[in-house]
Amino acid sequence: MNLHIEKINKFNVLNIDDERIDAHNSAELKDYILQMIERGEHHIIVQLQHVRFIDSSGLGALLSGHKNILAKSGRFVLTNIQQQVLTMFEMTRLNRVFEIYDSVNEVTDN
Amino acid sequence: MNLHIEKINKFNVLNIDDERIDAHNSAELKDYILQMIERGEHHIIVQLQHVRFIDSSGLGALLSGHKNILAKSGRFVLTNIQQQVLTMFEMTRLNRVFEIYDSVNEVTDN
Amino acid sequence: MYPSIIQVDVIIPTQTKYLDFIGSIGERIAKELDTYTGDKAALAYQLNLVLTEATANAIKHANDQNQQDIVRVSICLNENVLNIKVYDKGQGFDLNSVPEPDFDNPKEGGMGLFFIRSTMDSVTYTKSDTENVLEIIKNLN
Amino acid sequence: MYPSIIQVDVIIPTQTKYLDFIGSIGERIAKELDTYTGDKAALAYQLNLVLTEATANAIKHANDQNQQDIVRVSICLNENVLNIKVYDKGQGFDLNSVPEPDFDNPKEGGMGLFFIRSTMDSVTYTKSDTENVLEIIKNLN
Ligand SMILES: Nc1ncnc2c1ncn2[C@@H]1O[C@H](COP(=O)(O)OP(=O)(O)O)[C@@H](O)[C@H]1O
Ligand SMILES: Nc1ncnc2c1ncn2[C@@H]1O[C@H](COP(=O)(O)OP(=O)(O)O)[C@@H](O)[C@H]1O
Repeated sequence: MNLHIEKINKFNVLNIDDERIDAHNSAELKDYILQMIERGEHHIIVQLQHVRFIDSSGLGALLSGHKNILAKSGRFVLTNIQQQVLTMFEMTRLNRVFEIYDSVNEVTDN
Repeated sequence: MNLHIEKINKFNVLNIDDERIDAHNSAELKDYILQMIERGEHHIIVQLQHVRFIDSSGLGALLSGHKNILAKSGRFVLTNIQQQVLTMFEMTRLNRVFEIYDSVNEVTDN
Repeated sequence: MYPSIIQVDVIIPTQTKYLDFIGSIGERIAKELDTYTGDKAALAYQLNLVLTEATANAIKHANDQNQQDIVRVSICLNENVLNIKVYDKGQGFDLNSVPEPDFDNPKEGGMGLFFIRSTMDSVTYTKSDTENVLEIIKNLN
Repeated sequence: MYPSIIQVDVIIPTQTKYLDFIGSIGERIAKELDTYTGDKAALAYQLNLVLTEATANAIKHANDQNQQDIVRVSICLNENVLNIKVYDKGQGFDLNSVPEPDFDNPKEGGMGLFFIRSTMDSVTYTKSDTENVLEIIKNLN
């Protein structure tokens, strides 16, 4: 999976550089996020600007990160979700579960 | 076929807006060019910037324009050919037959 | 007379790296629906999704010990109906006993069939001795 | 053990508007060749081209009066070999008597088979009572 990390204030921004998250790379994404959390990174922003497609396993990987960070009283935020991808969150009502923002700045500036 | 015309000095610039020229739209392209020539437009630049793909019938349509304009002592010029498309001209040695330039300006400024 | 039909049959190895390929064929077929009046970008995504989810299930749950490890997918577009079949040679399962996700208590798994059901018009699963098939139908008008 | 194989069989109506679809499947298959060491973008173009040219010929020269007007195309990727078959039910022709284009005196037609021959490794055409087939092979190493 292609991704890169930026540190902005107290946030670790995980930029997904793949256009697609599916059963082929979602386990890797899930593990990657869990490792960040284990390292003590409890303020994570997942920046999804380049992601054109996500399937149920991709949602599952993000949900795993969300749950694990909640247990540490941290924040797990999603930003820059493309319209079709957002529909996936809406159909499963996960848009009410995740913290979702339009851009990384909106989170880090506050 | 999606295309649009610009008039620059004595040249009629035919901008191809489709990404693909194949047996589905090459007859229309050929007819369009022949109609330009019949209208007395004997200095034609075909601007191919957006064309990602051309097949043998597309080359045939351009060759038809080339031949008909030569018969009128005019100029028929191709510009902005993408790399893979240029290979098609090279394989058939049509790169030696057509006048080919990198950009429209190179033709109209001289 | 031209029959308005496209038929695409695909065989891939049971490897998740081919999900993108299968999905992209669905997405590409949506482009051919010049008469579809709905949201074509949404339909393209849905076909990509449905093929991805169904094929991922066939890969995950249906590894066949005796035969070649392949998944067979068949997509048939008829004027107004799109028919997708995903075959597996696994144990099979009872589609009707798969529950909806619990939206108040979301879990990491169990959303695949929900997406297929909610974006398509009909979903059936038929077991047989030789091969099982998940059949998905989408009406296009 | 995973067999390294992708098989795609496509049926389209004999209408040139589907050439883009057929070609794009060829282009998409090139993306799956992770082990191909050559120029992948060039190969993607060539597969698009070869499928477009062969299918255009099947549409143009091989309209079948008695049967459904369809073209059948079969693409099979095996570890190192790509095999493409384009079927027609027309009169057929003698591939070996089709001349190379006259490069010193270029003509508008007659370049299709030249492109297929010069970008692929083997091209054959087999006539039969029921169906003719143009078979194209590309070695991928
Ligand atoms: N092709 C299949 N063969 C066997 N069981 C299947 C198949 N497809 C789905 N299932 C069963 O249905 C359940 C729900 O599938 P799904 O909604 O796709 O979610 P998930 O795959 O994440 O569990 C699976 O857990 C599995 O038990
Ligand atoms: N499927 C086919 N059925 C019958 N004749 C064919 C077929 N494919 C090619 N041909 C013959 O071969 C000739 C050369 O084909 P090609 O090189 O593709 O150029 P073009 O189609 O422009 O003539 C055609 O003119 C036609 O006579």
